[in-house]
Amino acid sequence: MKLIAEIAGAQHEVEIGRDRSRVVAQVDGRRYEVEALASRPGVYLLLSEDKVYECRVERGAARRESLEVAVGSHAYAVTLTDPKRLRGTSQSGAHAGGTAQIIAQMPGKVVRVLVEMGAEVEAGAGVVVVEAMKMQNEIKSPKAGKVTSINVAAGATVNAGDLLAVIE
Amino acid sequence: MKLIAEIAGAQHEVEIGRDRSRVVAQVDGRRYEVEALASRPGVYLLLSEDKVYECRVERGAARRESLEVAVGSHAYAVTLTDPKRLRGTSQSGAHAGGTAQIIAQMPGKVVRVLVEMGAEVEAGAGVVVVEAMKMQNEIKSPKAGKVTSINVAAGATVNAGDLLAVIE
Amino acid sequence: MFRKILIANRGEIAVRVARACRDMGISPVAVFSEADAGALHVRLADEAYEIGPAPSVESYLRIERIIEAAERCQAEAIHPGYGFLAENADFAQAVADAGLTFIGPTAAAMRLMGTKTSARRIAVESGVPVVPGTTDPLSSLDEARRVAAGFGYPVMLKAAAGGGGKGMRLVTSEEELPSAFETAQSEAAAAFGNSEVYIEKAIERPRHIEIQIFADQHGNVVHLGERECSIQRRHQKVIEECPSPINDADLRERMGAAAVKAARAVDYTGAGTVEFLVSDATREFYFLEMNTRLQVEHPVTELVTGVDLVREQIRVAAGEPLSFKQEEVAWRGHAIECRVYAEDPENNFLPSPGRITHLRSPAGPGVRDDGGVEAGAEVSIYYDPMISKLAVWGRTRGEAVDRLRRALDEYAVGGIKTTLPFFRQIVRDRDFIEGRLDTGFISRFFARRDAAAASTEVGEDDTKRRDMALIAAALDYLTAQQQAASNHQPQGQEQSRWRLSGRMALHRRS
Amino acid sequence: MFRKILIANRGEIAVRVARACRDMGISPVAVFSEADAGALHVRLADEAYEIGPAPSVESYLRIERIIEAAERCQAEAIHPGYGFLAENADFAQAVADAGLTFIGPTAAAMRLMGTKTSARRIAVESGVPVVPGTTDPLSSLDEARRVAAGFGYPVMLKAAAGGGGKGMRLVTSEEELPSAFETAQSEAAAAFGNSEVYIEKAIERPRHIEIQIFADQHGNVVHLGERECSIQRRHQKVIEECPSPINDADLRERMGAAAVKAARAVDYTGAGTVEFLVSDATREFYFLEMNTRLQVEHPVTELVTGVDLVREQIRVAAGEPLSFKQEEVAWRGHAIECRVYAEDPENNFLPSPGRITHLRSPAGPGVRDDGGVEAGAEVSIYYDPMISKLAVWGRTRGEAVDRLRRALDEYAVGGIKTTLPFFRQIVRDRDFIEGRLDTGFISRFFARRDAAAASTEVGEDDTKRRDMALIAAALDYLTAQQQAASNHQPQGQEQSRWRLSGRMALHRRS
Repeated sequence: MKLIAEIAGAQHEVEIGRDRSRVVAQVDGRRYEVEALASRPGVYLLLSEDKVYECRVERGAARRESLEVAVGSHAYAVTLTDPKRLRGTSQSGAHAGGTAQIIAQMPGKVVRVLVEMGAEVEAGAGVVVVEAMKMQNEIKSPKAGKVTSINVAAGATVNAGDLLAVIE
Repeated sequence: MKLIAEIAGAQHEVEIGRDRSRVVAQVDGRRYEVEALASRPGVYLLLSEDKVYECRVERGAARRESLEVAVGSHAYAVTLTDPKRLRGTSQSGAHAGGTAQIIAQMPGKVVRVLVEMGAEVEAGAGVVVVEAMKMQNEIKSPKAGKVTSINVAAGATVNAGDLLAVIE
Repeated sequence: MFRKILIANRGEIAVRVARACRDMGISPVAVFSEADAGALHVRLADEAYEIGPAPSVESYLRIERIIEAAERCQAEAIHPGYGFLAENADFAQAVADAGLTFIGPTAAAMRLMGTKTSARRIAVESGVPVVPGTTDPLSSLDEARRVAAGFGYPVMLKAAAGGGGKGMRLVTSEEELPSAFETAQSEAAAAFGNSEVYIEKAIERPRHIEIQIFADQHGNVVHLGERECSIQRRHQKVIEECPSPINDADLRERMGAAAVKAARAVDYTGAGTVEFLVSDATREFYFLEMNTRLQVEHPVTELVTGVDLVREQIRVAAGEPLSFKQEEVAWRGHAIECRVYAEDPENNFLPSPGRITHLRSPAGPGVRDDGGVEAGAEVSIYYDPMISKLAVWGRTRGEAVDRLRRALDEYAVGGIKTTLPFFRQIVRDRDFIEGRLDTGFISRFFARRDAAAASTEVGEDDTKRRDMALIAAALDYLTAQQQAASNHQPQGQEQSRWRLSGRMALHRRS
Repeated sequence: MFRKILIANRGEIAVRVARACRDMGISPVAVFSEADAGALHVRLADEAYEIGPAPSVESYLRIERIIEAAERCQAEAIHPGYGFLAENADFAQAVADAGLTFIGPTAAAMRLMGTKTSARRIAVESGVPVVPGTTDPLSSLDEARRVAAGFGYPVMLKAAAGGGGKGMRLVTSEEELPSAFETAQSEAAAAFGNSEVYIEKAIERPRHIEIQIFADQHGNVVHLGERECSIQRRHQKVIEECPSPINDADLRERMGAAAVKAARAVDYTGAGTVEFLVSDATREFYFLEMNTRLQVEHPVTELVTGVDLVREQIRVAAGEPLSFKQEEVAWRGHAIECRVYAEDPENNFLPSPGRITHLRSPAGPGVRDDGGVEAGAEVSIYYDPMISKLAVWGRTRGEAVDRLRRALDEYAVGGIKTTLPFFRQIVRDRDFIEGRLDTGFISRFFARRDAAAASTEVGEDDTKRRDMALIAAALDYLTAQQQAASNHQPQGQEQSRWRLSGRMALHRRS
């Protein structure tokens, strides 16, 4: 089976075959023979050339194609695409085509909206302040541009993934 | 739903109804309204009149109808019978009808057989010595009687539930 | 001694107090909001009372519901933990009025130390040095501007009713003052229901060092030495240690004496903490405030002095004298605590609520993990995102750091983001290892880290580790695929393992 | 210092040693049998080598496979843990011959102390008191009978190569001697590959107290005080504490000096333990044997002295001097350890192998749990059934007992039987609480318990708790039934919880 994995913006080709606990894989042409044990859901103990890698695979809450893989105390955000079946994520989120969508990353309450419709903002300027878990978090604009949409008002309750504002 | 539960040799009638987390139960006529939460497989958090009971239900390895229920630091061996569906265990094991079946309670190796065919043994007399986990365990006769069958020899490997000998 | 204590809190501190109750043969009673029905602090209690919906104003902050529960179960005393109602004098008074024992100081002592302006006045009166600034809440932005101009920038804006760094703002220039003043007031109002703010001279490169004190009802007041809490993020402590890396017996003695003086001034009883700023250069110290409750970071003092502070709180509340004298307090070795938060350190420490799918707590020599959650638990958006306090002890600070590094590497939490990766970097930071701490540590640490990241090359080990991550991800996908294809077909042992895994994975997706 | 250490062991001690390696920045390497491929000690290592099938003679006892693995991964040293090859002088020699460092004493010292008869001779020669008995293995039953008659019954039969109580038999009369002699020889042969047995006068109501010693390669030999290990079942320690409840500084000094003398007599290096029998009445002590390795119960000494014994072992093996002097060793508070075994206390402590379906390890102040397993792990029939060591510390013995009781109540292990219920009874036993210990404690405890059980009435609380157990069992059944009926139908959140539970249950049944 061949998969495309994206990690930190770079694409990698992963080819994998399994016969019980024996796994043969190629990652960008690097060949690995791995002894793999899955004793618990999502936890894979890999032994490759006697080195131990305990890997925990978690599915992301927001986007389903994105996985979080922890190896020991290191963590990787991985997006998998199966050329045969899955449709890759078309970068639906953040800054597609010069437009920045300001998205709520967790549930909370809007405390203040810091910009007005049509205003010009700098990259890094605060757009909305959301309070959750007793902390006020200022959500900043990833780019300089003009506020073309404000979708929430102070006092509103928002969920993770809600569109708060758009900067173009 | 009505069930018969056996615990430490005594039978109890358990009637139970559930509506989401609300459970109404009668045990031998004692009525309980219980708030039940099953956050993990086999772990039931029961709140009855504000008292907290964290119960863990385990299925026994040897006999499937027998459950081990731990409540806090107390443990109960429970055998459930559903009059409508399950068939109760007919006391297949130990001393049915004056006959004592000496059963291996765990896997191991027979070190010595201490009795001979036809011998008379006292209650509590050693019958077979089985070694497991580096310990030699002498399996004793639960009753006085005559050895009518010896099913293993020294050196044999036995599994849990294997019949080792019969005393009548 | 009490037979039953109601614990008016949740999370790790409720668990901590329940453990002390168990040690003393006292039955612990929990209260819980609708969001906490299956929480660990409920599971470890003998009785549990639901006190309202998830938001804390509707549950953990409802004084009458809590006292009602205590009366219903016939508890003799209430332990408030920290946070929520722990520093609410009205609560302490209401508990006393109901004929129950409040495990903490008197409402009067709490009121005197409860606002920073009043506490500061008491400190000045009893001869404890304070930081230059106002002792009364600011009436307006104009007043703020005027006072700040008096001793010059940087200045610090602080919520009068605050604590834990909430409602604190550093202002480095007059231009920043208007927006900071507004934000500080609004955060103070949101967090404490009191928008009063005051202003102080900001001391540059100060160390935050606090003294644990303890007083009984028989006039005995002792101190248990200091905790250094200079490592703060957004003015909130994240790493605390005992002793301070300064480890100066003379300074400890002088600060301890000052703290005891402040406590005596308000006829304090129970556990309390007097916070100071200490100038790293001159070793001068300034009274900041007094926390009239158990601190989050109390375990480091416990590990080094051997005294169980919660047990001592309960003893003292029951009228017993302190179980030790000042001259019997001895400090042995070094302890460090990390507050593990459900926050994403790679994303500006944004809270990361969600279900904990996997949990491996560290253990072994010198490691104490005070957790408030178990695998399967939901970290809710309604409460403080701290999921555990990891504390370590070592014979020396070096050994403590070694054990902390090991424990952090061993710690695994799945399903949510935590501050563990952030701590793993800190324990490898040269300044941290050498104990060069002040309240500016974190921002300098971030600068160092970013500089280091830019110059680090990717090694062979890193590539291989990353490749293993990709292989694990692919295996997980493959497993789910095969599971979908061969659902319900008879399978052997090894395959059924994979099958279970796949099934759970699908389940999680749904 | 070493860069890489191979750990020639499994279970909790392999985990313990790996943690010490991590603390020191040393890379830990695991070895494992086929049965242990997914074990915790493998997961916590950097590298892992399979060394053979499950039976230990084919894996953990195979010297050449272990040395081969060490050479392959370029480890500089091997830590043997306890058990398996830890007291095998041939192994120590083979490690040295391969140019690697054996973390333990020299093969010569191990040989001298390795058989009890030789150790006893050395003790006698160096003026350490011993129990009357033979110093040579018995050649026949007749000789046994003759020697026993010399000092009278009761006598003790002991395996010359034994340890941990294996191959030990108490014989109270001459009639019992023939069968006991045969069994002792056969157990000795099975356990140690050496059927030699010797005989000693049995001291009545003796306390088993041992001294931890430590020696470096520079001639420094110190002791770290005593551990009382009188609570034994089948001559195997189950509860150990430091200090002994006797807590007599003078006795500690005299026993410590004797232990140091014995260690010096064999040019000992590293960690070692000298075991004594102590007469409760006269406080006379008798040398029993010397264990030339780390003891299972080392954590209680660590908790009270603050010294990390495994770290010290590694330092000393690397040639460093001891990190402390005799006069710097201080004992603070009290520590108690319980060995948690996968055994059924209600069924004559029959081993209880199987899968651990649920695991809640205790935590909080004063609690240290050194575990070798995680939830989901399989407790195999091939190895010692100890799954963890629960150790607690308190300022006083009373506080330690309080914390132990709480930790035991908090500890939950599902899927297998453990000795936890047995310990929960012991910590509530009056004699235990008051520290009235000797090696006959357990049998007297059982007698007291049976007597108490006979006279205990069932209270209302007990009935309700039992009813809740029945309700939980019924709920579990109901859940499984409903799951079977409504498989694969779309369901809401609450139901899907139940569904998952049911599905897992069915899975477990298959």
